[in-house]
Order: sequence, then C-alpha cells, then structure tokens
Amino acid sequence: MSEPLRFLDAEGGCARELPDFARDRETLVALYAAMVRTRSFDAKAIALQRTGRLGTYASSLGQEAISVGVASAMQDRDVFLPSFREHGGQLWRGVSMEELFLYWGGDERGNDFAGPTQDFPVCIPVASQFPHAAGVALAMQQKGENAGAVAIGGDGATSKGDFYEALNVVGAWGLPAVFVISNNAWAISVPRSEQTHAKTLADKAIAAGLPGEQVDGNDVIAVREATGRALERCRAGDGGTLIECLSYRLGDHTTADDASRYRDETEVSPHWQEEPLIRLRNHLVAAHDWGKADEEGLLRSSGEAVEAAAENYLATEPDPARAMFDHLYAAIPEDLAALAEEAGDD
Amino acid sequence: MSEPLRFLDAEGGCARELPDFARDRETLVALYAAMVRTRSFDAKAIALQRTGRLGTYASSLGQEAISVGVASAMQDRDVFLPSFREHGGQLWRGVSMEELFLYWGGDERGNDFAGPTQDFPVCIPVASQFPHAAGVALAMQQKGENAGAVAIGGDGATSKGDFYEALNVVGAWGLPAVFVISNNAWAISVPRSEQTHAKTLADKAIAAGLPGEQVDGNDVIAVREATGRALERCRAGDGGTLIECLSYRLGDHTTADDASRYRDETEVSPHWQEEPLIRLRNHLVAAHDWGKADEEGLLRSSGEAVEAAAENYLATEPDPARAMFDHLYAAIPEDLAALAEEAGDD
Amino acid sequence: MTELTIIDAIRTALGRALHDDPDVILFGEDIGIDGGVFRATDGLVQRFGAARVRDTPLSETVIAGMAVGAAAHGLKPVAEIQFMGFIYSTIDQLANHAARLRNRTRGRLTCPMVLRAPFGSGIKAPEHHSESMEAMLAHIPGLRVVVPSSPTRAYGLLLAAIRDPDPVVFLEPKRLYRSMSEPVQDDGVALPLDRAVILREGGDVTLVSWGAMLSETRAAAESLAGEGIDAEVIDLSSLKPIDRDTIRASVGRTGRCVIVHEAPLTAGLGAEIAADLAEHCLTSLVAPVRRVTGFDTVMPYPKLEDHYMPSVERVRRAALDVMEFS
Amino acid sequence: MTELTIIDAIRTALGRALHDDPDVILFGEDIGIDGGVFRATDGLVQRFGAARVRDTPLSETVIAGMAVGAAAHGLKPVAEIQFMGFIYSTIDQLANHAARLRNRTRGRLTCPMVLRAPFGSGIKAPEHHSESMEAMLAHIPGLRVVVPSSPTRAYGLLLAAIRDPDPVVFLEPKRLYRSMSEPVQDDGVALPLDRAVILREGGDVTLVSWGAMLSETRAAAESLAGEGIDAEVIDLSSLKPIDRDTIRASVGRTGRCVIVHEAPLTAGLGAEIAADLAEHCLTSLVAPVRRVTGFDTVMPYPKLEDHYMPSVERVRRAALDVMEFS
Ligand SMILES: Cc1ncc(C[n+]2csc(CCOP(=O)(O)OP(=O)(O)O)c2C)c(N)n1
Ligand SMILES: Cc1ncc(C[n+]2csc(CCOP(=O)(O)OP(=O)(O)O)c2C)c(N)n1
Ligand SMILES: [Mg+2]
Ligand SMILES: [Mg+2]
Repeated sequence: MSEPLRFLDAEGGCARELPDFARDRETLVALYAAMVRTRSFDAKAIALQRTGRLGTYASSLGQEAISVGVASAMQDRDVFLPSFREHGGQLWRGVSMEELFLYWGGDERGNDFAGPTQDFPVCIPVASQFPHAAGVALAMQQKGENAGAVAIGGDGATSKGDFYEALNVVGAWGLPAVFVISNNAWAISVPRSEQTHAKTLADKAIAAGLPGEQVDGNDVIAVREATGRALERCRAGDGGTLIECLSYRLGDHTTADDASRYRDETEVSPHWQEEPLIRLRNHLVAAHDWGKADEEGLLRSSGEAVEAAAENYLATEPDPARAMFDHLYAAIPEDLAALAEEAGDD
Repeated sequence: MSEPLRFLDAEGGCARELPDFARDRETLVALYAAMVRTRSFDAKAIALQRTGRLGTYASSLGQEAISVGVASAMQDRDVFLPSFREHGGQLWRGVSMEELFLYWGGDERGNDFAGPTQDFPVCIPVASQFPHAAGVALAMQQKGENAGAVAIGGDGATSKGDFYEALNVVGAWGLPAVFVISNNAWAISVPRSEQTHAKTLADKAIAAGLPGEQVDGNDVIAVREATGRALERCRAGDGGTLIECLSYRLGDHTTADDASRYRDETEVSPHWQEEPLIRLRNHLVAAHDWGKADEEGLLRSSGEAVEAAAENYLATEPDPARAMFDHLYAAIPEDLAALAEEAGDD
Repeated sequence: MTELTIIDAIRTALGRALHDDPDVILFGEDIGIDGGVFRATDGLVQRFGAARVRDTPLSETVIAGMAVGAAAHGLKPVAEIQFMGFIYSTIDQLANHAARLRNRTRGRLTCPMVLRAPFGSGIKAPEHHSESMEAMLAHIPGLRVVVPSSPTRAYGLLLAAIRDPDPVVFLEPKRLYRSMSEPVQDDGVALPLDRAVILREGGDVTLVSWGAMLSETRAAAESLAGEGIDAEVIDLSSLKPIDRDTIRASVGRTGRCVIVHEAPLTAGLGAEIAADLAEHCLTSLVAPVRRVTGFDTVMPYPKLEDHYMPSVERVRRAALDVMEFS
Repeated sequence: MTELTIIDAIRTALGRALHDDPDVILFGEDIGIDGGVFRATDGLVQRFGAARVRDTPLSETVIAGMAVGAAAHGLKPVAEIQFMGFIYSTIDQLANHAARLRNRTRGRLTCPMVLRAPFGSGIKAPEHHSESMEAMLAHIPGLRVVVPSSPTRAYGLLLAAIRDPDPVVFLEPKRLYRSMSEPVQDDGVALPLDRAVILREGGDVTLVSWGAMLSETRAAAESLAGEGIDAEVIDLSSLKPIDRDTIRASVGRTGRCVIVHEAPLTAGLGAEIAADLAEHCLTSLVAPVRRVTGFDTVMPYPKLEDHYMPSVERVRRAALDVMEFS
C-alpha cells in the first residue's frame, strides 16, 4: 500500500516536488482565499443557525481543502455533484454565498443558482448522488462532451449500495466520472473503522476495476493534482477514478449533533495540527512572501463578503406558498390546480 | 493473481494433492451421485415444463458441482440460502425432489420442506438473499451457534447494492457468513465481462476487507474444500469469506430464455469438455474402480427417484384458494377475514 | 397500416423516438442483443447501435439513478426494469430525486426520463414477476404514472411519455403484450398523457379500470349488457395525475361505480378514485362504490394466481350488486 | 409512575424488551453510543452492551435485509431507520421478503422484526427529513404498520410490535417526541395492535387521523365544540391492518367524516378510509367525506413547511363544510 499523495506536510513543508500549478503564487493564493472564505461562511452559517435564522447546517471545518481542491481542478463544462459538506467547492464553482444561505435556510431557490447551471444541488440522501454522476457521465460520453462528472461523498457513503452500483457501472462502461470520498473519519457517530473492514476506501475501487487512490485531504495541492489527473483520464476516454481524501471532521456532524457524546476532545485536538489552512499559509509565507497585510486583507474581505451575503439572505422575501405547486411539473396538472388555489390563500 | 483452486482437471487428472475427504471413495461417490441426481432432476423439470406441467424453470446444467460442493461442506446446523439455481445443494441438504417440483410448479408448499427446516427457500430477487445471510450470521454470532450462513448468488448478483452492503457488514462485524458466487459467465444475456470491470469477482471481497478466493467451480472437490475452510473460519470466529466459483451455464437461462439469441454455439461447446460430472467420473474410474455397473445403477436409481417424485408432484391436490390468507399473518386480521370468505367460494 | 400487438407498438414507439431524437437513449437489463425478456427492444441495438441501446449491469438502483443524472444533463433516457417486482430498489431514486429535481431547483434542472416496466399477473410467471404496485408510485408527487391498454394507446402514450419534460413511469400490462393486435400507424403522433378514456359508453354504472384488467372489465360490461345493464367503461390510463373530471362526470350520469384493479385492496389506487367520489360525487351516488381487486394478500405463486385475480364474474357480480342496491 | 415523553416511552419500551427477551437485538445508524439522533436508544448500549445495541454501517438496505435474516433465524431485531425519507431503500426487503416469508414458506419461516422510523414534518428539518409515506407501506400485504400518538400508546404499542410474530413497521411521529408527557408505567403490558382508538367521543362528525396530526385534529375538535359541534376523534393507530369496524361504527353514528393526514393527498391512506366509507357506509353518509392532507406536492423545504402542513384551521373548515352540507 503506497502512501497517500501529499505535497505539503502539516507544517507547510514540501513533502515532494510540487506540480506546476502549485508553483504559481496567484493560484495558491486563490486556493488559500477560497478555503478562508469557506471557513468564514461556515462560521457565519453556524452563528445564524444558533440564533434561529438558518436551518440545520453541516459545517466543513477542517475539510475545506477537499472540495476546494476538487473544484479548482475542474473546468466549467465539468459537472459537480456535491453531498452536503462541499460549500467550498460550490463557492469555487460560482454558487453565491447568498444562494447557499438560502438553501441552508430552507428555501429551494437556493438551488436555483445563477452560477454553474449544470451543477447539481446539495444531495442529502447519502450516496444517492453517485448514480446521478454516472448518469451525467453517460450523457457526457454520449454527447462527446470531453468533460467529467465529479461527485463527492463521505466515508459513510461508501457503505451504501448505490455508491457501489454506480462505481461498478462507471467501470463497466468506462464512464468519465470521478468519485471523491471525503473521508473525515466519522459518519455522525460511527468511526471509519466500524464503517467497513476494507483496508482503505480507495481499495473499494478494485471491486469495480477502477483506479483508486488515497490523497492527503488536508493538502489542497494534492487534492487538486489527483482530481486533475483523474479528469484528464476522463477527457482521454480512459474512464473513471475513485479518490479517497483523508481528512478529519473538526466540528460536530451538523448543528443538530453533539460530538462530545461519542468522541473525546483528546481524539480531536491533534487533528487541529493537520488542518488544511495552516499548512498552505505557512507555505505561502515561506515561499511566496505572504505577509500580515495579505492575511488581514483576505480575512477582512472574506468577512465582508459573508456579512453582505447574510444580510441579503435575511432580507429575502419568502417564496409564496403556491411555489410548492409551480415547479412540481412543467405545467400544473388539472387535478392540482384546485389545491394550488387552496394553498394560495392559506 | 493466483490460479483458481483446482484439484481435478477437466479430464479428471489430479492437478494437486487431494484433500483428505477426497481420498475417500464413499465421499466421492456421494458427491458424484448428488450431481447425477441433480442432472436427472433438471432434465425432468425441463421436460415437465415443456409439456405445460411445471412453471418457468432455471436449469443448473453444468453447474452441479457448485451447489453440491458447497452443501456437502456444510453441517446440519449451518444455514443454506440459495438463489434459484442450486437444486443440487437443496437436495443434498435434504429438500425432497417432490418439494422442489412443487415449488417450481408454482405452489408455496414446496418451500415448506420437511428437510433442513432452518434453510431458506429459493430467492428470486437477485442478490437479496445476501442481506438475509448476514442476518442469519448475526443471529448465529449472537447465540453462539458455532455455525455459518452460506448464501449463493450468480455473477450478475455481484453488481447489486445489496450484495455489496451485505458483504460490507459481514466484514465490519466479523459475521460467520460465506458468500458463494456461482459465476456461470452469463447473467441472462449479459456476459461476465460486461457485468463489471473488476478483474475477478473474488476481488470484490477487498471492498469489504474480507478474504476472497477463486475456485474451479466445475471441480466439486475444490468447491467443497474452499467452502469447508471458509466455514471453519466462521466457526473459529474469524468472520466471512467470498468464494467465486468459475463455471459455465451450458443451458438457457431458464425455460423462458433462448440463449441462441445472444451467444454462439461455438462459444458453448468447448465448455462441455469442462463440465463437472465427466471429470469426477473419470477420476472415480481411474482411482476408485468405478465401473459400468456402478454408473448404470446410479443412473437407474436417479431416474427412478425423479420419476417417482414427479408422479407424486403431479398427483398433489392444489392448495385451497384461501391458503392465500391463512399464512399471511400468524392470525388473520379482522379486515381480511371477510375477503377470505369471498376467496373461499371463488 | 400494420397490425401491431402491444409489444410491437412499444418497440415501434421506441424505434421512432430513437430515430427522431438523438438524445433518446435506452438502457436496462438484457435489452440489447437479447431484445429484452419480452422483446420490447428486439432489433433496436442492431438499428441504433450499442451506445444508444445499452445492457446495464444487474443494478436496478443505478438504472434509475443514472436515468436521473442523464436526464438532468440533457439526454432522454428510457430505462427498463425487467419486472415490476424488482422496481422497489428504484423508489429511492424516483421519490427522492426524479420526482423532485425540478421542484428542488425551481426548474433549473429537470428530469425528462421514462422508466418502463411490465406489470401484472396472468402469465403464470414465478414469484415477484406478477406484481401490480402502481399505487405506491402514484403516491409520489412530481411523478407521472401511465398505463396503456391497447396497441394504439401504447404507441401514442409511450411517445408522449418520452417527450414529456418530467419523469414518467410507464407500466406495461404484460398479460396483454401479445393478446390483441390492431392497425397502428407509426406516424409519430403522441396521445395526451393526462386523460382518462371512455372505452364504452353506458348510463347505468361506471366501471373504472386500467391495464390488463380492462379485459375482464369490458367482458363484464358485455355480459351485463346481456342482462339489460348498460355499463360505461373508463380506462384510467393516467394513474398520476388522475383525470378526475372524466370519472366524476361519468358517475354524475350513472350514479354508480365499480373500480377494478389487480393490486391488493388496501391503499390500492382504487381507493383514491372511490375517495374522490365520496368527496365530490356523494349526491350523485345512488349505490356504494365497490372495488373489485386482487385479494388483500401477497400475490400467490402461479397455482393460485387465477383465484387471486379479479374475474369477469367478480366484476359482474359487483356491478349487479350496485345495480340492485336501494 | 414517571412522566414520560414519547421518546422516553420508546426508550423505556426498548429497554424493557431488551431486558425481558435475550433474543431482542437493536441495530441501526448511530443508535449506540450516540443514542440515536433523537436519543431513542440513549443509554441502552451502556446497559445491554455493544453486541445487542449495534451501530450499523450506513446501509439501509442491509439494515432491513439483515433484520429479515436475523428474525427468520430466531432473533427479534428492532432496527431503526434514521428518518422516513431514507426508508425507500428498505421497501424491496420489506415487500419482497419480510412481508412474504411466512406465506412463502407456509409458516416454516417467520419474520418477527420491527423497523422503527421517525416520520412527519414540523421540526423544520432539512429535505428528506419530514416525509410521511406511510401509505406505501400500508399497501404491502403481510406487513403491519403502526403509529403511536402519545407516550402511553408509544410504550404499549412498541412492546406489542416487538412481541408480534410478524413484521411491523413502527412509525414515530417525531414532532410529538418531546411535545407532551404523561405518567407511563413500565409494567411490560402491551397494547393491542389492530385497534383504532376513540380519543374523543362526539356525535356530529367523525375526525380520523394518526400520529402528529392528531394534535391539529384534537385542537380543531375543541374549537368546533365552541361552535356547538361535537366531533368524535379517532386515532387510527394501526395503519395496516385497519380497524374498519370502529370507523364505520362511528360514521354510522355521525354520518360525517373528515380524514386528516400529513402525507400527500393522492393515494394517501386517507383514500382507503374514505373508500371504505363509500362502500360500507354510503347510506349513513349525509355529507361528502373530506380529506385534509398535506398538499399533493413534494414536501417543501422548511420555509414553506407550515403552509404544506394541514393546519387546525383547515381541519376546522373542512368539518364546518361537512356540517353545513345539505
Ligand atoms: C441514506 C441516508 N441515510 C441516513 C442519512 C442520515 N445521515 C446524514 S449524514 C450521515 C452520515 C454521513 O457520513 P459520511 O458519509 O461519512 O459523511 P459526513 O457527514 O461525515 O460528511 C447520516 C447517517 C442520510 N442523509 N441518508
Ligand atoms: C433484482 C432482480 N433483477 C432482475 C431479475 C431478473 N433476472 C432473473 S435472473 C437474472 C440474471 C441473473 O444472473 P446471475 O446473477 O449471473 O445468475 P444466473 O442466472 O446466471 O445463475 C435476472 C436479470 C431478478 N430476478 N432480480
Ligand atoms: Mg464522514
Ligand atoms: Mg450468471
């Protein structure tokens, strides 16, 4: 078993020679900024939830490198199919913070993003996005789109039959799909070790005859590099890939969860040393002149962007009740029209 | 990748040193007789179906060694969970031919066998027996039964999510279950190569962290040996195993199928050289004095047993219509009682 | 015009759709070289190639889920489930995704897919090959459920289902696949999806059914005619949404209704129709609304199948009952 | 006697069952050390050990299927599905196996399992966490579907479900989990499974509901009382089989019926009750049978949840409608 792909170690030192893109200051700053922005968004979302102004929320604290790294490797024409913990990736792809707040506030309009119009919205039923990704990849293959479908799911998701069935058809049909496992070591209260007896989650690819690879999920460079290569294989017609990103869920499962019920603080704290922002910041400071002013400027602009988005979100008028009916079918069937009237005045 | 486990080659020569049980004439004759009986049963079942006296039937022609080998390795207290092509195993376990005819004739009473009362009946929804096997194994583990649950499914079954989910929980919980894949190279019209891109079906065990092994499924000795070892692991508390048995479906998928639509006779004929009866007969002749009289006696007694069972089956009075209601619940609920009356006189 | 059976009509409509629209794609188990276990796709892989008529691995969940993804990304998948008894594994994808994608994204992503499945009993098939669980699907908001009853309707409704911008489950009464034929023109003209159809006009009692049970229902109507009772026979056709107006209007005229289906009684779709009448036609009703259904039991193995199935006689008796009611 | 909420009562019944019967085993996602996301199993792993209170991998299909196997081999599994929106993947095992094993083997193998799941809306939970698709399950012959409406009933019905020799889906109205408490004695006494319960007697109109919607239904009844209308409130309790006699008898007295449920209208379980009345109580009915249900739409996200849910006012208005009908 080879070591997980890693370029930056926990302190930001180079574990191996960096890929080309990672020598470019602008690229690295963009990646860092995206992770910082995600963390600000997370913090604000939790604050809004705690004050009753947002619904149940799943924080990505500590896992920012995964979805940012994945999304940054994608092209516009690729399709992103997130689970529910990939805010960073959605933001990178162009979904707005306001749209994300709307979604987590319990408003379907948050999924009607102006942004990447072909991307899928958050997917709640665990692993059910993988069959969709296979379907999107099928459409890409069929239409010769030269693109890839990229789905992310958790370690828990790898226990589900739909994950497996989708992986299998991707292998059987050589579909251009990348399945990314965001292994944050926990599925709510169930640790990875109890989820499956498989040595690694990347190994699950063997069951479908696909290449599977483990990556340090706290190293955004490694995530981006592995995803980029997998997408190249998609474009070259070489089929799908499974990527397991190793990370750790630093927070509760969601705002409805209390992780102290099932895991010790002593387990969590060492992982704060491994988290993805520190190492990239250290690297930027050491290799790219990232200074205090840069850092402060970034924090300020992220904070402002989040606050502005939150304000807009909070000022959004609710959808009218009959919106329930308006988007159920392309045209409202006769037998629903009467009910829609009733809802209208409720 | 190691070679599939094999003791007898296609001609009946010894490919490697035989295990102890396979040096015993009586045991080998019993295995041979069970396979011959199964083939007779198959032939009669098809004849009955062709003349409108049996329902759609799935023949096990060419695959007799798998379920006979598996069942012969089991103890009474183990539980057998067949798919729909394991007549040989069911017969070995003590289900009567008459019961099997009843079942395939479309009568639920065929599943109420006097025989191995804890065994499961035929399972039609592909792969759905694997979760049951996990459940049976859980009960065994819980009750300290020192036994194993043995489920068989086809190559097609390995594409299903329930196969995978069951395999995964067997691995995660160390359950005493043996999953046997009867790889007959086809799932109706879909060849093994299009079913999955996995190198071997045994490899699928890796996804669950279980041992997986390929076996020559036309060598009843190999099947029995591998199953026996897997069951020993069950009894030792070492958890589950996946065994892939390589064989070939010599006949149509079922009596409702016409395999000539999708595969050439030229593909099929070489496999007649590999089938499981010839090689064991050759070995018996060469090593255990099996003579013409033995062979003829066996064929005669098998034929007679099948004919007698068929006669009994054909003479069986149909279940009364209200049997539909009588076994739906332990006691018939009030709101069904009225309907049951109606059915009674229909 | 060629005489087509229902299975021919389905195959013809599939061929037409593949020919007319390059985004149409077919997948399912054994639908390629084998042509489907009922031959609904016979010859299509030869005409349209293995990329557009695909044998899937044996995985119903991913068949449905892949259809959702493909539909959202611009294809028009027409997927097959081999028998309705194996459709349960698709319900998660149907209810949680196919039926919701448009609403969830306020129209940004849509799901123009069709899931075909043969359903119903009467061909002495093994266990799980004879189910009629259409009510489960008809309970899912955002889905359409459609059942044809003749070659003409099979052709026109399947084309409509494929062209519809929303997900449609197309349930094929397999007992009728080859039991009747009629001239069907392959003219690419679709039928309206949301309409019930009056197959026989009559003023005494309304008989509502769908799919294969229309045979028994029509036979009962003929037999009743011999007894001077003039039954109206309605083919529900669209199980979701339901054309409530047509049924209410008919019962408004007749005052009597018998609903016939193969599925078990409790929470079967007949209940919805009877409930609708109890709410909207109470004053017209002069007799109880009767349901003649498969018994409220597990679908038995073939030997008892005929007992389970509503017979012409049971339909006739129910109609006589409501006629005699006073 | 201790004051218990519904969630307490469920936990108490589970503890009692684990204590009394060594064959009882609990499994599901996060039911161990976490005590279940609603804490239904809080403390049980500590009391009974990790072998009897097991966290499963994240696999609903195998949770259901494993329960079937374990039940057939002598255990009494009580499995949990975390939210009803994730129950669809279990339907294949419930319909094709759990509900059939006894019938399929003519009683040789049986399936005494319980599948618990919280259901319903009203807690502003994310998508898929608020569904009420009980009608789908109630359509499956051979299954029992049970819904408690109070701590006392939760305790007694869950014990009954666990002791029942056949598979039971036990749906827990999660909006009520902590909204009420009452003294419940942990005496191990089960309630009868197949009985509807009259919660409030009244002679003017029958209101039928189950689970959480009984709150709105009872509130509507109180409000109606203020207007001089005496409503009878029936807790259906057993959704399959249905205690038809109790409902028929009530409507026989009142002549009027309103059925209230959260699930979508079309093919919801309210239809079965209305249909039963249309067949068996037509002559008693003096007004249309009304159904007040969740709209016939996808359950909306939290912001529109309140609009979707039947309100006290909608129930009251429906009752007034049927009272005013003539
Ligand atoms: C099919 C399904 N079952 C259960 C749930 C409830 N649930 C939400 S998240 C979760 C755990 C997911 O774990 P994992 O896949 O590791 O993702 P993570 O939350 O750690 O990102 C569960 C059980 C669900 N959403 N979907
Ligand atoms: C879930 C499910 N889907 C479809 C079918 C229809 N069907 C019956 S057997 C079969 C092929 C099975 O292939 P395999 O698992 O290789 O077993 P074999 O028939 O070759 O023994 C199919 C598709 C089924 N019985 N169950
Ligand atoms: Mg996780
Ligand atoms: Mg096979």
